[in-house]
Amino acid sequence: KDIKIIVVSHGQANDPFWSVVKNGVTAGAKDVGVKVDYRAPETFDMVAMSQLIDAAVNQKPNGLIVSIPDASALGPSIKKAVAAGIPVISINSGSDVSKSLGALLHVGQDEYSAGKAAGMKLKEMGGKAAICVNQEVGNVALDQRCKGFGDGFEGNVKVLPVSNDPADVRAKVKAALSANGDIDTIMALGASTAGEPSLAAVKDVGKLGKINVATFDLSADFLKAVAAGEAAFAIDQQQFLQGYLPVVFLANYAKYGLIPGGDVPSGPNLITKDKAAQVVELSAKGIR
Amino acid sequence: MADSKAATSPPLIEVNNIVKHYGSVIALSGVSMKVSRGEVLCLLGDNGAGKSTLIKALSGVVRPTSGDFLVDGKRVTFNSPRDALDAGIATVYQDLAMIPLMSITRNFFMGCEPRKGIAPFRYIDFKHCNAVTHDEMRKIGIDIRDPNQAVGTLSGGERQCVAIARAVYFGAKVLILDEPTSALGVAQTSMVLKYIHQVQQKGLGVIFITHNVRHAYAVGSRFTVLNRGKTLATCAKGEISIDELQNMMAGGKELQTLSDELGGTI
Amino acid sequence: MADSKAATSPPLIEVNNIVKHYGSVIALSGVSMKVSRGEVLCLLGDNGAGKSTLIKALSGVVRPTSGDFLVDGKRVTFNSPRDALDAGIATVYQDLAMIPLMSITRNFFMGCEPRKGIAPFRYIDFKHCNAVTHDEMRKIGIDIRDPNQAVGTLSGGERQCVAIARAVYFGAKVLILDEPTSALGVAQTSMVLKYIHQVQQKGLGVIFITHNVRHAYAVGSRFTVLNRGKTLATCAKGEISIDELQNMMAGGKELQTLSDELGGTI
Amino acid sequence: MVQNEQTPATATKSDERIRQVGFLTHMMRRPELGAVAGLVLVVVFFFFTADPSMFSLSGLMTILAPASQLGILAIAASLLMIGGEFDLSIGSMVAFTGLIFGALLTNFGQPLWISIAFTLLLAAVMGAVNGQIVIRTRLPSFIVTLAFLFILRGLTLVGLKWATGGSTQLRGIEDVVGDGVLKQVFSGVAFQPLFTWLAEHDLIEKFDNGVPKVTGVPVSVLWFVGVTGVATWVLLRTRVGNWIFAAGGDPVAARNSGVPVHRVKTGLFALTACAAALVAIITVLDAGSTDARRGFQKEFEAIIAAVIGGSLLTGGYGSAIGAFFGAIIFGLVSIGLTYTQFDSDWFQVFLGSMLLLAVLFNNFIRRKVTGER
Amino acid sequence: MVQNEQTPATATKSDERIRQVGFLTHMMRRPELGAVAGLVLVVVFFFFTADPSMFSLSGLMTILAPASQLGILAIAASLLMIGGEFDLSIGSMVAFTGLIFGALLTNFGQPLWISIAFTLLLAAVMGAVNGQIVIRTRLPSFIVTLAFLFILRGLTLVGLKWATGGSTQLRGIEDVVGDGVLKQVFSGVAFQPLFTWLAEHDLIEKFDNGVPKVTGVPVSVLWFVGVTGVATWVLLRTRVGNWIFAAGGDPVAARNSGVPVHRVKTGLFALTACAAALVAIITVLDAGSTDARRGFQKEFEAIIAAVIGGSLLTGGYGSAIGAFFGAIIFGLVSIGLTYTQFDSDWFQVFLGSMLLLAVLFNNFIRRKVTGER
Ligand SMILES: Nc1ncnc2c1ncn2[C@@H]1O[C@H](COP(=O)(O)OP(=O)(O)OP(=O)(O)O)[C@@H](O)[C@H]1O
Ligand SMILES: Nc1ncnc2c1ncn2[C@@H]1O[C@H](COP(=O)(O)OP(=O)(O)OP(=O)(O)O)[C@@H](O)[C@H]1O
Ligand SMILES: [Mg+2]
Ligand SMILES: [Mg+2]
Repeated sequence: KDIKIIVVSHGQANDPFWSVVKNGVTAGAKDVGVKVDYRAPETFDMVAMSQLIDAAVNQKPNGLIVSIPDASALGPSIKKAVAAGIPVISINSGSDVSKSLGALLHVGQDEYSAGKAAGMKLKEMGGKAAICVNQEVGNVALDQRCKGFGDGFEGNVKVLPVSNDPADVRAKVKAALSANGDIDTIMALGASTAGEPSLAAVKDVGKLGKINVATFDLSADFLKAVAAGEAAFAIDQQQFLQGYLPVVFLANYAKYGLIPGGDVPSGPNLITKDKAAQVVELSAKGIR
Repeated sequence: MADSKAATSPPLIEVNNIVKHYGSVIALSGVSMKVSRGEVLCLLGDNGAGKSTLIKALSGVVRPTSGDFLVDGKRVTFNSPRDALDAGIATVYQDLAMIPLMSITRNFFMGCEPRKGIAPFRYIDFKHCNAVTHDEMRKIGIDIRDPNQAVGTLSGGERQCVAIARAVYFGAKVLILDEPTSALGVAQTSMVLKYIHQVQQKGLGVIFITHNVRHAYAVGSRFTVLNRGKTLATCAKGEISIDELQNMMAGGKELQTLSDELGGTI
Repeated sequence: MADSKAATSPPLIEVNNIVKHYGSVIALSGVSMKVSRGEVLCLLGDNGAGKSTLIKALSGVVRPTSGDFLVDGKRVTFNSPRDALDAGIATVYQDLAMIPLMSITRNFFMGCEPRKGIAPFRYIDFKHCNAVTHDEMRKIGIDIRDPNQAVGTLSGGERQCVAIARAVYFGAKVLILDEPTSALGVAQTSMVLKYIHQVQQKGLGVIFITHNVRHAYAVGSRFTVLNRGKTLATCAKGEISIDELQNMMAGGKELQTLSDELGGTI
Repeated sequence: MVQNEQTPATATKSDERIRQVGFLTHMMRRPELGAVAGLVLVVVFFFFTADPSMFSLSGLMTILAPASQLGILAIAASLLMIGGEFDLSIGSMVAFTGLIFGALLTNFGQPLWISIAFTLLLAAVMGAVNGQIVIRTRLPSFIVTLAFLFILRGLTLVGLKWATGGSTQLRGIEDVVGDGVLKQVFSGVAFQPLFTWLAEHDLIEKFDNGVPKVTGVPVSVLWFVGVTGVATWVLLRTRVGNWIFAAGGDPVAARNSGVPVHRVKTGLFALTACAAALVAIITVLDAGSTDARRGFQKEFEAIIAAVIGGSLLTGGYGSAIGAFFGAIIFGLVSIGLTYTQFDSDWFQVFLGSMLLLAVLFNNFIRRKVTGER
Repeated sequence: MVQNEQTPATATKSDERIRQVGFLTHMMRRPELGAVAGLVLVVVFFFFTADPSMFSLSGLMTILAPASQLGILAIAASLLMIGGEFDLSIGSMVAFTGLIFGALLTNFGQPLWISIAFTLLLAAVMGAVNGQIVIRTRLPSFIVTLAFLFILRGLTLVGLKWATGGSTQLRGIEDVVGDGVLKQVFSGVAFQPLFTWLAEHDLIEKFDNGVPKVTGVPVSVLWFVGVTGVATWVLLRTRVGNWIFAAGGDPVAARNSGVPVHRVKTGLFALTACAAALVAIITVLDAGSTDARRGFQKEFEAIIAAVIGGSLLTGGYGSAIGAFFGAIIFGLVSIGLTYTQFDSDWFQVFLGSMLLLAVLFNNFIRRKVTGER
């Protein structure tokens, strides 16, 4: 009998971060020979996401993988899945509530602590005033990255709301840099959407190397900049594993009842100058 | 009622020196006129003379730039057509004020829907409304196929008849008709003129705009001629011949030549 | 040109048994008519008789459900009004086909803009266009203030004149006029009738729709009366008196009573 | 064409100028029933491609829940569209009223009924303000409500940070609300005993642990049906309904005929805002939380549903039942795809194609049946 | 009112029914110049609240770069709006054509000129298909192009994954393009020598290392100005322009007068798609990469800019210069706020309020000047 696993996350298929998760899911499914479905709401919408979980439960899969950015909204649906006897693994966000909702384990690392780690690193590099370039204000996951960054950085942090348009991001970062000459650190919340245009803006104002630019997630061009010493680092949750591992776990659970005994932290992994070169190719393929 | 035409009572509607500017366009530059009970005032004049603008001011559609407006001798200001309707002035506009996508019945009763039932659950009795619409239209000489047909699918004349029938049905004191017969067939035209006659007999005041001197002469009791936004003349039926009136309507332009050419039949 | 009315040449336009259904509504149920060179055909009939529908079929606006349509003796099918225009048929529609937001000049030349300059840089010479518009409007008796005024701000009659002047200016073989005089003042009406006469003299065919029997009788050479979507009768000017024609136009309804009441002046 | 109320027998009979028309044609001419054709197409499509569990009772409920929330908005949006205006701030209004409602409950500790009443009232006032700006300035409602889309979304963010002390997610609403009757009117499921009884007698599916798969009908579905019914009645049978059609069909003509166009439009804006508030209350109570992205792009989806349902963007034409089916089609397509085997990368391609196909089919059938060309 | 071409002197002189009107009033009546009032307001606002560096040369270039990309879309959108239709797939079209362009360059190794030509051609064809669907089915363009919004966005994702082997970002475009003349037409900055010269003579600001702060005018700005000029000329002086106004003002009347309404609309759809492709080419060459979220919600912004610029959503009225200023206002507001001290949480509130204020002010001034009520 076919084993079927359903993934419901809060990240859209065209989100660079989540597309890597999805690639992990697909790779996992292929490796262990199970069927998977990846689902996400059209926008960051917790009500829609809980409805997707309900729809998934209704299909009685052999395993359910969910991210939990809002325990209040998603809790009842997840509990329903558990009550229906479906094994659940949580990924990415929700490590704190995972157990209490009845999930078997959690794979990943929450956005807040990743942000905090990055903040501490940048503080260590001498940063005092920073902007946090947020391409989707109101998306709780990104807001938490920013918040964690602020708490770790402990300096003057301003959030810069931008859109997905590189020209717009570049212009706004440039504007922020010329309006405030004190800024010495830029934390971008996505490598290709926010990180690369931020770097271009820094180049435009002639402060390449003087301003530490770091980003969440990876993109090949940003990594090249890291390798060239133009950017500080990229912080990686190794989200490929957040997709790959749970599928493998649930497949083995369905086949043999085997499951690891505890949560699996997938990151964070700071990619600095020394490591960047190796990762470029993998990143271009959507694995890192 | 027909004898309420007493000389002592103030005119139903009186306007003095009404001026209306649209941006830089001066549509009316000081027009005066009045209508009394049981009287048909024909408002005549060339194209663009300002007739429609004047009656739009009377029916609350536009606010005059300046000028006095008296109803029953009392000065009033209409802020919306609703005010005019409430004061008993019903108007057939030149552009008809119909909603093409809505049914004949809905257009007929638009703004004055009769209702049934108790307070929060009052509804329109469409069976009744359809019957009324059908009857009123038949009276004016149009046998509509289906009162639920959209007005947009009616012929020009049929549409005109709906507007007239509506105004007559709801008219209370004064009935204003802006070129009501222009799109009408022969039979419907006679019907409308007969209507005007009836309405006048009932003691209402009627303002009738037309370009057809015969129609005007047939039903009018007084004639006011506008020209380029000004009152050119006002005279009673006895004081003027049909040919003089026609010449005045044309703003004194030379008509003789053509009229002769075509056999004097216009 | 005026002598090209030779009996041997086929009629300019001939339609046989045209039928048009709108959904469940039967607007035309088999109408036939023809127009020859130098002839004014008056299309008469009650409201809703199907006159506008018929001329819409002639000018390519609607496709008839069935029936034959011959131009110059050759069978044609118009897929759009453009085809009719190209075949030399210019039409004044009852709803005028004007764009209210556009200027008079732009409306006047809409669809037939004259151009200057070389291929990719051809442009409209608005100075020339404005002058033409102003002149043509003056010819019809309207002195427009400014050819750049939006048509939406013109009075009903002024708008009608723009449509007529345009059709006359661009008309080549056949001129179709759907109630062109309905909104016009006395002077403008005579002007239009004179126009029709001139156009006829030039050897064009004219189809003229009106509800005014005097206008019809003044310029018409033949009359076709429609009733409820069917041809009621066709006759030449000599064969019928003006009163008979009027009765026929009303679809044989009883007019005598009212006409008498109002002094026989309608 | 807009309305097809019964006709007094005398009127339609025996006019040789009308062709006979069958009952089916007559029904299909109603704008709302055209949408049914689209619905049928979509159902047939999923019948062949989706997991059978989609058409089980519980599957239908998973589709109806989101469809009903969207539907409440869509019906309000479609009334407003019939009245000739647009409201692009619906989605932001859901987020903003959700915040107000949540903050009243948690930060201000107000009882549920006060919170609900105040939220609805505030929404009505804000909707009316929207409407008044549109009317007084005579700016297109598109641009005015678009400004409010940004303003309200921004205020929600600011307000959330203030209410939560820095987060963009307000939680813990469940704890303060408790479990009164009023809550059950706005959240959870209805007819629970019935479904338990049905499950006990094995008439409906249940989970292995004996709990029925469907514990009841989500109350939002009941609201949805109720709103549809009331809106339909108002549109087709009341004076206000006539005014709405008139105001949207031609505001100048309507005003000239004595219709209080401005009051009608203001009322419709207020109504739309209230519908947004209602959806906010339902979702906040259901989810127990609210965040800055609630209702994102819902204005879009509501307008889509209204248009699928046959409402004209230019005003003056449409129906509430059409919006009802439009919302169901939209819900069916967007949830239905998760029951199929298609890769989620293709999701948007399918969503778009299905929408287009549904509308095309609806249109095609209507024209075929009515003989319109 | 739409057009105020010069009038033969004979026509306007000496009609007692026209009041004298000043030159200013005459100018302000043009729809596009109304938008200038909004622009002035916005500039004054930032003049007092923003960092002075905003109004330096480099500050202005920073604003103009995104404004010009938006502006190219806005002008096309505004032509389409004048022609009576909508295109909601503009943003997705930017992403989709960006993918095609990128894939042609990298995956298929085509030279730049072939890639550009093919991309524009494909866009034109797709736009025309859009238009044909709208025309043939007589569905509202809103719903048809909305379907394409989803479809194209989805296809972009699928295509990107195929082209890159799993990633959502296609890169490495810079490496394959090289640095020919053609590239300089579509990316980078123009007038570089001039600016270097100006900097050498200390006429413009430069960095400590002597490089001018602004190395040139972004070519997108030149394209923007060029497109505005051509569009204005076409609208006001050519036959096609007259047809566009007519098609949008009243398609039935236009068709009856012999205007090929369908061809005009199809052409406008193709043009809009080409504008999207042009923006895609410019941004892809500038950024050296493309991703699945390019152009997200650009259709919205383009329509906003067109409406700020005075185009009517109902068609038949508007101008290209209006859209030009509309795009600049939008760019100014959205970038300008980062120069101010306001808390960024308030960003959307300000964006919304400024938009509303700009449009209100524009409207107010126009009515004041023209005496319209
Ligand atoms: N909204 C407006 N804006 C500018 N000018 C206007 C407006 N409405 C009317 N006018 C002008 O005012 C003048 C008077 O118009 P009005 O419609 O009152 O004429 P009328 O006497 O009714 O003519 P007709 O017999 O042709 O209907 C016309 O020259 C017209 O161009
Ligand atoms: N689009 C349509 N849909 C349905 N019915 C229509 C449509 N157009 C016209 N009709 C009907 O067809 C009949 C003929 O209309 P038509 O406009 O040809 O009349 P007409 O002779 O021009 O009348 P009038 O003299 O009043 O202009 C009318 O009864 C009208 O209701
Ligand atoms: Mg008039
Ligand atoms: Mg007609």
